[in-house]
Amino acid sequence: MIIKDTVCPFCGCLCDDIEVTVEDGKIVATDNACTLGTSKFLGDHRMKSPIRRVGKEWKEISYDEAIDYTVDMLLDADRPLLYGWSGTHGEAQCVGVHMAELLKGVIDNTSSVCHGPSILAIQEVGHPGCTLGQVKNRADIIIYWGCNPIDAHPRHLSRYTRYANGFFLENSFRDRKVIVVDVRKSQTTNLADEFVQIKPGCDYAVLSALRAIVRGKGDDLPRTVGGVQREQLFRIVDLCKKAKFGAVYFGLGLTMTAGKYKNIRNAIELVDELNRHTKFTISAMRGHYNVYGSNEVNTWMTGYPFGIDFSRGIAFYNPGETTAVDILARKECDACLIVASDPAAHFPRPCIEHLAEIPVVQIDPYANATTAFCDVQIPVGITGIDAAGTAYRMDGVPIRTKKVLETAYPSDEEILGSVYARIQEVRQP
Amino acid sequence: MMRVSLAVRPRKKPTIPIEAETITPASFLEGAEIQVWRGNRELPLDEVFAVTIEGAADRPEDVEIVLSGDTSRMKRVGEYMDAGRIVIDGDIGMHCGNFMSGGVIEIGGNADGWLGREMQGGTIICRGNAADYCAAGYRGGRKGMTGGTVEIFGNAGDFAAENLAGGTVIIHGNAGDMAGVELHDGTLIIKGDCRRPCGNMSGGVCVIYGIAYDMLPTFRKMGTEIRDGREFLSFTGDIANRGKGNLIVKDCTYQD
Amino acid sequence: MKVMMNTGRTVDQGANVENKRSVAYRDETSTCFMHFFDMMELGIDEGENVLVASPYGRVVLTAAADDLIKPGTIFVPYGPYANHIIGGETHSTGMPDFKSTEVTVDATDEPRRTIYELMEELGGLPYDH
Amino acid sequence: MSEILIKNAYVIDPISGVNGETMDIAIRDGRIVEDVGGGAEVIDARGALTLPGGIDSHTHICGTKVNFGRYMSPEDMRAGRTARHGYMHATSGYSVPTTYGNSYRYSRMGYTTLLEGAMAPLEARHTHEEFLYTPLQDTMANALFDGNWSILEAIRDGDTKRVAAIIGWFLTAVKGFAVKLTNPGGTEAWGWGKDVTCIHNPVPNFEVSPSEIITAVVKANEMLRLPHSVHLHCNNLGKPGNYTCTMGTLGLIPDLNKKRQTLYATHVQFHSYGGSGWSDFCSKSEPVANVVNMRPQIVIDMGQVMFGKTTTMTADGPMEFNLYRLHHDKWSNHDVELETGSGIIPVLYRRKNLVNAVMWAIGLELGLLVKDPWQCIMATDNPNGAPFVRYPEVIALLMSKKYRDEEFATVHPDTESRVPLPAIEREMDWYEIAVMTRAAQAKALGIVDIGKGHLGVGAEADVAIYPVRADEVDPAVDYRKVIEAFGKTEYTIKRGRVVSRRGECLVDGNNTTIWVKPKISEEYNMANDPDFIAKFDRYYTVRMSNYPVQDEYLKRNLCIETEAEL
Repeated sequence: MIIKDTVCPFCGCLCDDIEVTVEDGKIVATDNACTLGTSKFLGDHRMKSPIRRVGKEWKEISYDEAIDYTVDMLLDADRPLLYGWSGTHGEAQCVGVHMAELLKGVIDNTSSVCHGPSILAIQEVGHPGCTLGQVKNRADIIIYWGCNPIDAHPRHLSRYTRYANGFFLENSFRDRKVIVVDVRKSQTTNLADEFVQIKPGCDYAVLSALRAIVRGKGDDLPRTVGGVQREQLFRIVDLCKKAKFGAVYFGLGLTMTAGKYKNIRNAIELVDELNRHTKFTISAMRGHYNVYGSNEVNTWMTGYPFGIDFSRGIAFYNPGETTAVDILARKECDACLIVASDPAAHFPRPCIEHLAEIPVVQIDPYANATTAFCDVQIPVGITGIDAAGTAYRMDGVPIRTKKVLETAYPSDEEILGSVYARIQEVRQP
Repeated sequence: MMRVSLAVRPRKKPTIPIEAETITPASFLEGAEIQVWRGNRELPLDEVFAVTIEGAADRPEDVEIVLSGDTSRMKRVGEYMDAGRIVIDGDIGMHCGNFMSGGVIEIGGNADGWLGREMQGGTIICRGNAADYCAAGYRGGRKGMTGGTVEIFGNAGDFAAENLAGGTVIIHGNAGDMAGVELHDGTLIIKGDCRRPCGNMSGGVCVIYGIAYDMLPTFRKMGTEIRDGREFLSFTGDIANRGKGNLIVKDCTYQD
Repeated sequence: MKVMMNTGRTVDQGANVENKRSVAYRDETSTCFMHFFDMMELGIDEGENVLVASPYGRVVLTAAADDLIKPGTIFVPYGPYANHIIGGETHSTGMPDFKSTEVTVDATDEPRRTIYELMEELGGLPYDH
Repeated sequence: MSEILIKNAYVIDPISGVNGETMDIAIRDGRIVEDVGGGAEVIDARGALTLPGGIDSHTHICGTKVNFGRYMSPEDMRAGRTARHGYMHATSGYSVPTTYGNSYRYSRMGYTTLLEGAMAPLEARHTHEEFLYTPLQDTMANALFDGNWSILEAIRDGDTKRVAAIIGWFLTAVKGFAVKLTNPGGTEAWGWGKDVTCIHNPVPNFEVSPSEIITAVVKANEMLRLPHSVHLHCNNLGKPGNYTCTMGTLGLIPDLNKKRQTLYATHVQFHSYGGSGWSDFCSKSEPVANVVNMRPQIVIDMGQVMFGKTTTMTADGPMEFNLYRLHHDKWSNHDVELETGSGIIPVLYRRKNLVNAVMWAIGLELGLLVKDPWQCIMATDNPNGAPFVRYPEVIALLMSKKYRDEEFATVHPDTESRVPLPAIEREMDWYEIAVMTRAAQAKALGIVDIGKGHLGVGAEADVAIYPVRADEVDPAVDYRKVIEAFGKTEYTIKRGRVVSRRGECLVDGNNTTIWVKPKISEEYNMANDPDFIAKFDRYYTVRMSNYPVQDEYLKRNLCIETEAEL
């Protein structure tokens, strides 16, 4: 059986044109998907049943026992951390927020180690953005800054930018200019019409310089800024001002380097300035397929996109204090529920050392690095493959992912729903 | 005079933060039971501290609170304080002196992040180091500290005096990255070195007695001036931002 | 040799991210991409191991030459190996220094460990069913 | 079977023709009935003012743009934070509260039905998701068509039937309630950083003008026999001198519908500006109100501004950019491919700012100068003019000249020379307020027939009991009591259940989403139209099969099917 227009649950592009071939209850082939998407659709080696660590052994347990353990762990904690969420659906994320609220815990999603800094910047200066189709149909200049879509969002160039023809661009490859700004050469820089190589840690200075040039103050600048000749910066500003519609896409090269969110703020303010001359937009290259959804859900339910601390009943937000890496590295939580992410693979060492010291439950289809630190792991269906639900694309467009496989695994939403119901029995009789 | 001594009792989970915005001179006048929070549990003050009160007072100006023991995870001490005195023997947790409008906080050791956040008046003295966002603002807000004085005798972390909109911040040691970023008004003085000061500055004054490493390219050099008998470089900016701030540095390097 | 460590996503890291027990994931995330000049200076060849250390820990990676990498820097695909030596400091922004950790790189005869060996070192219990 | 008997209610129910009668109201299974049995739960209203549940016919509470307003404003979220207690979830925010915050605060003010004013069709799923977390009010959404490429092309080709067919397809696909035009043509021009400057100014690349868009869509709307009329946000919002554009627009509209207006012009305050710039900025509420008075086919809402902090958000992207250039605070913009745009900025309306004071006056003037309260609806375009929690003050200002004068004394002194407000004596009575806050909304939205906005037998039992004796209190004098009473009901009853009592919300709630589905002949079914499909596939970034909002997003819903003339 071939299922058309399937939504790929891998990255923030959320491509919805995938053809999936299912035979004998297994996905055997995909069409249109990139390497990343294909590997996810064809994934194997799922955990068979919930497991519990007993001393130096793993023991298989029932779903009920696993849920019991989770409930007790969460109710006992003074400051439970509920982390992950970006790899699951909005419906499950909503249950997570209700749970955090009732438990008086901290809920954070993977944006804190991804585009959390972009959100902090947006909270300072706003965000002139647009949907991806707006760029596809109109943009005659694209700037990729500190990102490498060929590796991280492989179809971004073909669906929306370099190779995508649109309403006002009949021959995209000819009519669009692509500028790539990065500290290193990459596959993406090879496709650029212009590559701006800057020294590591100099993004902020280069962005400030560009802003000054747009404002007509370029003559005050030194000859080189962050390894870039002033003439190249002038040329780029000239290209941008002449464009009819420009789009900046940025990645972790801006969010993770020194200055963090202030880099993004500077980039947004550059785009604000360019809007006085022509049309310009800027957007983050979001990683997980539904990380943006976790920001949306958290926002409408708590007012804040990530890093929300309900310890005092009301929602308190202060990334750097209420975000997962800080809480774990500072040992400020005493239990951790992990949903749809793998902090032991993706967090710095001190965080993992604390995970080893506190009770941990993970809800995830696969054994992963975090499994080693779990007291209990509960396997679930893979959202977007054996469970349907809502995901938000990197540009905020919500798309319903499909269920293409029938399996016996419960969904994240079902497991979390059971845990929440049990917590309600105790905390809200 | 009332003197309140708070000695931290040993804790089973010493790294779980305690939120104690109730520790201000004014709250001890009311005689009401004072509660603090450990994570999501509310506890009476004396479960966390051994409390000794000597003397009496009928206005906050006459109250002095002394904290001793491991207070490094006590958050929000002195929040909204308007008068009186808090003395902390050792280190203090985040958000000490948030929104403070009067009185004095003296910290013997180091202060954690957001010391004196959105402070409006009064004085904070920190003998050790202050972590990130000392005398800074809140997420998404346009104004950080608007009045009062913060004096750090050690070093400050990153984003010191971010969004400074009034008052004076003096750092005797070094400051980290992006000191005075988005500075609008008020004065920031750094006696040591720092990195990338005053990005996007729109007004106010920042004086750096050491070296400003990685100076931003968008500050226009106006000349030199003499301070304490030494020659300083004077800049105005940030010109990326129509800024009219004054940045005065002893010496600087660029990311070229 | 002192260098700056950058980390980031790669196709091979991403394609295997849901299967962390695979050899492909281990091989990709334990690769230390560096410039040929730096490898010469260390006296190592492609495929030989290097010991990378920071104040937070030490980890053995396999060197691979990549002329896109600037001398004086190394690139390690995002994952448990790189994180083994990255600190928890976020400058109070929530975001660690994934792209700028100062490390030392030296030639070594030590073997590269598996992901679960790394996890065991940090107090975890491998699950290999 | 659940039964409630409200005894001794002082009822004003304009649609049923009841004006201040003390009576009992019987409720069974969510509907108003003739009478109930002896076992019914009795609520003694003790003569308190009892009205049909409030209806907001233009508010921004759910969806992409609203949520972005929250997302970018952690400083706004610091206000209004409450912890979870009882059935109430935690809430945060003042001008853009969380969904629960909106729902609880509206409920305590007696509101039971809300219309989200602007939903980008491509992002409709988001609005519906948030509706699920707005549990205490029935919800519906206007779908945006101001820059829809297929519609612009059909208008250019002079094919109004095709315009109607396309609207029909989109409305059904996105489970929308009505047709919204926001700065028609201007949002498409904004795709290039431009705007349209008057209704006869052509839209770049599409060879149509705003006036052509408005007249064609108004006709199409009637062809589809939709319950509501076209819901229009005029061009040139917020610009000095824009009143001529507004009057020109209102002049375009024929009278096409016997049951209701043919055009709903929203937040007209923002469109009634005189002057050639900010220096001679002044009120033009009088000529605009006169046009409305002469044209029964028009209904407007006030778009009242109140002093204080708020967040402005609209699909009108270019307008928000202009506002950003005035305020220099943060600015967000979100253009939606092939459809529309949007922008958000925070603002602070100051009493001592002349422009802000004039804006404040214009809203009230419209309310007072439009003679028929059925033609002028009370709203602040929440949160653009002010957060809806300020409604009680707006009501009191309409009811009390004394209150208006006291407030006027505190605004910028030059305001007096720019506005007619001080000379207006009119003071609204309770009946007129009942019209302007629920009955007129129900009629304008076309939802009287499904039991909204009245308390007649068969109506949905949505009732608000306010703690005030309308027969004893003189609102012109005791306006403080008016503010207090409309701020917090004694009881809010939603579909026959007491959902809030003295400000406490008592149930988890279970709202209904109301949407429309025009029945269209196969000939005009766009799902089979090769050109429509081809363009969809080529230019959207979402597959056509994945575009429609699935049934899963409407847990409880009411579909109004219409017989389109197509």
